[in-house]
Amino acid sequence: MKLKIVAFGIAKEIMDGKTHELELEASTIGELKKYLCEEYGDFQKLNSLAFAVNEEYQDGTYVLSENDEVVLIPPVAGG
Amino acid sequence: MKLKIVAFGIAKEIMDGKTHELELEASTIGELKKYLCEEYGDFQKLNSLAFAVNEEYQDGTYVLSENDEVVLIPPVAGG
Amino acid sequence: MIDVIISEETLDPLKCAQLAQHPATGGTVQFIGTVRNNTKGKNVVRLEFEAFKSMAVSEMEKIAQQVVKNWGAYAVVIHHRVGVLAIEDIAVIITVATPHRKAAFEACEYAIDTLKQTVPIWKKEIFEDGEVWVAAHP
Amino acid sequence: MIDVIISEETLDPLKCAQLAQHPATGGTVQFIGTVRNNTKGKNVVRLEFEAFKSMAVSEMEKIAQQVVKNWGAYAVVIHHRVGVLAIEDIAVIITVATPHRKAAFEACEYAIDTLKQTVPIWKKEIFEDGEVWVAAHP
Repeated sequence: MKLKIVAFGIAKEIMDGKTHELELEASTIGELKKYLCEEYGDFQKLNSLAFAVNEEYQDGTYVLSENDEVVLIPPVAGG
Repeated sequence: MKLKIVAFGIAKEIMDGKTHELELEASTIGELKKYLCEEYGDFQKLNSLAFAVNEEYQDGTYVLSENDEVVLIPPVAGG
Repeated sequence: MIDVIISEETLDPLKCAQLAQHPATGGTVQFIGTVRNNTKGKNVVRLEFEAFKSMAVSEMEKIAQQVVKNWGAYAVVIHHRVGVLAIEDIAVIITVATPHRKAAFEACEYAIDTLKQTVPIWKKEIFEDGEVWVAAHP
Repeated sequence: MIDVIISEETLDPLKCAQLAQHPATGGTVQFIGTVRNNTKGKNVVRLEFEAFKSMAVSEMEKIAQQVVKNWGAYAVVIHHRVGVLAIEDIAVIITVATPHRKAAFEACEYAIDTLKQTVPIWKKEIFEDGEVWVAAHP
């Protein structure tokens, strides 16, 4: 499946760039997270790593569709 | 004893004027309060009536001195 | 830093925030009290505030000192207006800056609650058909 | 009234207070978050804020709607800044106007606490000898 990944904050640094195109077998966000944590070990050191699709948080059970844009949300720190 | 009375807020209206000179037997604020409540019955209808001397609240036991300036403080409502 | 005034001029939240500014502050909380257009459903036309000015300033300073002592505030700014105020005019601004924000919320609420109990300021509400000294009667 | 923005310009407490103005308001509480000069005793040189803007605005609107629903607020104004900020610059202003003041304190504290947990905004602290993404690591 082809996915577009958008990374903010420290995730952008870990992946060395803001946007990425991925071609992988993942069908849920849980699987995508597993893949990213294996590929980029620094994700495992974070306090948390959340995901958003269509500007809404989605948990690990969310089923991805071809060409989804998935946003990586490392620990937020507004205010 | 001669006292100067300064009245604010509704106390000013009850006594029909801001400043008054009193000549009376009172030696404490408690006695002064009793005198005022007898002389001006509307004071008894208030939620409270406090007194200040030298810009500090004083309770009924405070002993007055000749020429003291006593400030009448009806219920406050700042803010 | 403590800054306490009673003023006949319009109060300014930005000015209060700037006065309370401190480089180590993590949170500043500002209470802004404005004139409401009604009391128990009755239309208010305007308000008149009167203060025993010297004692009011002294009581406001006591509150500010308590806030510094009990919540470690870097800055407490209390500006109270007197005179004739229209609906929506600002009557009071209390600004508290502390190292962490939770303390600023607590301290600012304490300050306005205490101000309403102890500071010799009186408020007359003028309605279309009369006027009332606020809180005077049961 | 809900007004939520993410801005690269200087934030203004007076403007936020004016936006939140409502004739029936008895209390307006404003939280002002500024850039601290230190973190755990280490000097901060500046901060850089980054936002996932569209979703951040949407999450801030959710918070504002909860405040209207749960505390009956007349107005909720949330302005957050992004970009490079110096010490003492204002990063966020949350202004809540309610019929009575106790609700405004509670609601404003809820709003800033929740903003810090849910809104996709990131903050990098730049020290003299390095930089850190705030809250990223245990």
